[in-house]
Amino acid sequence: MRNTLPVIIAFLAGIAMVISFFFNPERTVLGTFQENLLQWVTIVGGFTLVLGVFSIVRVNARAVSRRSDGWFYKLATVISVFAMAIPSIMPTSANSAFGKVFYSIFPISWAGAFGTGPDSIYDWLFNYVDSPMMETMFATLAFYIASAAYRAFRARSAEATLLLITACLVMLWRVPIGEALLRGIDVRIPDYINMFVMNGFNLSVQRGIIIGAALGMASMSLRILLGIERTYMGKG
Amino acid sequence: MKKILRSDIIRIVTLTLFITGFFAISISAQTAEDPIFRTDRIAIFVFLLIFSSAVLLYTNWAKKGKELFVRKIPGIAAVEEAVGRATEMGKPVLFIPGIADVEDIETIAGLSILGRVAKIVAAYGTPLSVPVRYPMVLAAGQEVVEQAYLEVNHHDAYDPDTVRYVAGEQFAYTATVNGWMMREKPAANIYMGAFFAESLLLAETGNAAGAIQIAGTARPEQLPFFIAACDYTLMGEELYAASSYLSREPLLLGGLKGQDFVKLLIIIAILIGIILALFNVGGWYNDIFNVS
Amino acid sequence: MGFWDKVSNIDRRWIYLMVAVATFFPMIVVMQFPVELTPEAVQLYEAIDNLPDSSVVMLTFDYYPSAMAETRPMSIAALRHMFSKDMKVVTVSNIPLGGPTIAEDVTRSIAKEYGKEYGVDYVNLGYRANYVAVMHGLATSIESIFKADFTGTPLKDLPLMQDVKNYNDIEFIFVVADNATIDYWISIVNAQYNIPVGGGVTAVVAPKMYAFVEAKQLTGLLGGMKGAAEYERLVKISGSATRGMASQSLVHFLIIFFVIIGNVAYFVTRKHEKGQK
Amino acid sequence: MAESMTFLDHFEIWLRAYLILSLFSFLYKDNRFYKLSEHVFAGLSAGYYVGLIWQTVIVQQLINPMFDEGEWVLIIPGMLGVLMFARLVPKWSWVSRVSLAFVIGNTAGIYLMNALHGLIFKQLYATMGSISNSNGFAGVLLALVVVVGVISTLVYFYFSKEHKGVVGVTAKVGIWFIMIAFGAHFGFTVMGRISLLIGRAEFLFYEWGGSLGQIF
Repeated sequence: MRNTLPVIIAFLAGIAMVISFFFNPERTVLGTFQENLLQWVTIVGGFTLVLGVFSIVRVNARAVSRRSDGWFYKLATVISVFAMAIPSIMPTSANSAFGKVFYSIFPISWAGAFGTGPDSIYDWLFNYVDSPMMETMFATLAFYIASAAYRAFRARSAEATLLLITACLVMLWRVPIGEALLRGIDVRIPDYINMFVMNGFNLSVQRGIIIGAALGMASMSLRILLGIERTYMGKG
Repeated sequence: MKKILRSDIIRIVTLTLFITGFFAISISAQTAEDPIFRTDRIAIFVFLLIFSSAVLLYTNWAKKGKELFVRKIPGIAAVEEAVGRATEMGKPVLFIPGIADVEDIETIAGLSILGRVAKIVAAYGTPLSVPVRYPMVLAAGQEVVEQAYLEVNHHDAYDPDTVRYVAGEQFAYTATVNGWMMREKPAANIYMGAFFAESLLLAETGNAAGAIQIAGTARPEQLPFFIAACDYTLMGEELYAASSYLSREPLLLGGLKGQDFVKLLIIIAILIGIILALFNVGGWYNDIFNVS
Repeated sequence: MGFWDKVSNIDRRWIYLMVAVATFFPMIVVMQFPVELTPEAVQLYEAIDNLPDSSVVMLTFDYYPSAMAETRPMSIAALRHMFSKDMKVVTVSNIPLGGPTIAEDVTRSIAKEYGKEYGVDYVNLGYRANYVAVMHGLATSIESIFKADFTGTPLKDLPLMQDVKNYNDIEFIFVVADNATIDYWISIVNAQYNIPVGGGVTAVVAPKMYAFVEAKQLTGLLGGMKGAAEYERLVKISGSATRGMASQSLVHFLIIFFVIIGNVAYFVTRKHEKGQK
Repeated sequence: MAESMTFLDHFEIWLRAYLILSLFSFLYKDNRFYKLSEHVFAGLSAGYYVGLIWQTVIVQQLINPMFDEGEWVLIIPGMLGVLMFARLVPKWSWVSRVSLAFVIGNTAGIYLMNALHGLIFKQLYATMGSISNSNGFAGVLLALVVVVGVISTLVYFYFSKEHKGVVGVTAKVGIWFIMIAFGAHFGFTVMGRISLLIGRAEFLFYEWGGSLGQIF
């Protein structure tokens, strides 16, 4: 029961998508069925993400209550979770039952600050705190990439040499001064880079990798559908 | 053994019956101008059947203990060396099973390598830290590590907080792990699984912190960075091969061999297509693969 | 320790500093460079340019604010191109936050310049969870997925959406993305529903896309800020991507310089070590 | 914009500038500003998911259709979702497998067809067509490069044979192709990351700089 039921459900939920692929959605009930199924998955999948929040609050709250090392920072984490989460799940209008009760206590003019719409607390925190940090973490990569190029791009072997020469050529080709420089050496170089490096070597390897990865994805999916792969269930 | 074989045959038969049943019903209701069944997609159907049978058969053979050959992957030995070095230095080992959720095959491969690493670590008594990004990976990771400590009879040394949940967001996760690396200075960092833009952030920080680094991922777009910043890198499907090689887990091995078989078919199919094209008679053959 | 040994083991923070200086320099000393075109960008431009005037196109905002520097200029240039040809634009986002807001800000401000009216000339559908479901669902009925637009107006109150019911009413999908959603626009929407899909993607995603362009699964490609600058040139505007090309050039040269110095140091010190043995 | 900047506008710009600089400061050295930002970041991202899922999934796709449009059948996925929380109770954690299996099974079904049809078949078709569709010397040469590259890459990632003999040579060609492709990828990525840095630098220089200029 504990193992068989999930396997059967996984099989049915997946095979429905496989079958509907081979049928004309307008002529059969499968089209609507597929649509409903996708909506259901979205709903169930939504709940799994919430589990992560429980986990992070639990771990950090424990550290705070024990006053362990750096508990102050952990407290900042917990406060941040709630600062973002609580306003976002408050009702945005007095139409629902909960909304009626809520807005009999608080003024209705607060409604705009709740939920996730524009001008809400949630949106503000996202735009002015969360998103600049995401952008910055991403941008620090520029520094790391420069230092990695400096330290690690050594012509140690034929393979490494190929990698670093191509990288430098492409870097030149992708910026105006660099392109002008290449064009100055020979007018055809930029076109050759686009044609052979990007549309030749790069394209063929990407294609090989796309096919390989698609095979991996397909074989994994098959094994899940057939009930061979059960790692996702925890103890096999 | 027979039981396993039987259950596999049942699987193949159910699958075939299930699908053909639908086809039989629908073909009978077929009209020419607006068909219910997409006959134009039949080639995919055939390919699907071949693929499923190959994966099932190889998995079955692997379970029965048949010797299946997988070539040796360079860089595997490096994992053990790195852990050994960490032991000598008395510093922790950092293991990241990728940042994707547990349904991603790369995460599963990463977790199976984690099992192997945890065993060595447990035997030597080296501290291990495994930050993860999804609650499901947390659950699976904890089980894998605890099992490893049990197997080498060091269960008393197992700390349940070895595998810990960090943050849900990619860069928040990276920021936390990077901070940890600079503070704890691990001796060895092992990255095995699905990685995205954070690959270089992790690998460069690890390098600055002075760790030996070994990475493996199937994401081609991240490989150049691991190659640049790590000491050893398992490229692409080498990750899967390494995990099957290390664990000899029939499940992984069977899948890998099944995939290899289909890959061989694909190579042959391309060669046939090219030869036909050279003689300019390949039109009909190419059309098989042109499925709308 | 010799000079090259020192160079070889330089503190990485000096490298960081040099990168920062090279990035800021062109902002202080203003520079402009002409941008050359690649065939992939021209292909995308022509695909849209050859559509009949006032046809309906879909423009996606599948990117987080973190990738905005590369992708936002593409959205702006694309919108200018579409509005100048009087096309009807339906925008959608498969990114929960950031994407829909950027779509709202960018479309409204550019529409104003071209005198376009919301609901008649363009609509911002916003975001719905599970993009695979969204992509399949739009094939049957947009209204089944998006009951209302981004600001909550029901679709039945928007004149444009009375004529646009599903993919059959859309001529072209211009995907601007910073992540894997473009793979699914290609392998689901283009493959199963036969709508031409064009792509503007971040530089990291771009190399993979060449395989799809050649296979005609993707109609044209813009890669990163350079791609955005190319499109800006094609629609004859000078935007932030064209401006960014100056800093971009300097830092690229700096990195190539690092690679060369690094290698010289590597060979000199290695020779030195061999000599000592 | 310069004229009408309110206190809030200034505050927003300064807050962003502070966060950007605090994270960049890690490049110099780990410090407490970074540490605080790091922890706030972790918390906000977790909270972000709560609001996101609540509004776009629970309210939009579950509660509203159920109560406003009477789609009571949605009670089934709702129940399946709630079962996920069984994971928090060790004794009942197996129950959550049912919901998980539903999600994973369905995703597997989609991915399977997507991989076979949208990726493998389409890419194979294009590869075979490349020879017959090519014209001119350069075109044929390019088509050959593509075919050799695809096959040798596939061979490199073929694990059932040792890299010796014909397989070994092909795999060697494969690794050269792969290295060139990775080089190109590295070049592109450098471009992308620098663009993002330029984006941040422009914010600091123009917006924060503008705000600074107004205040002082």
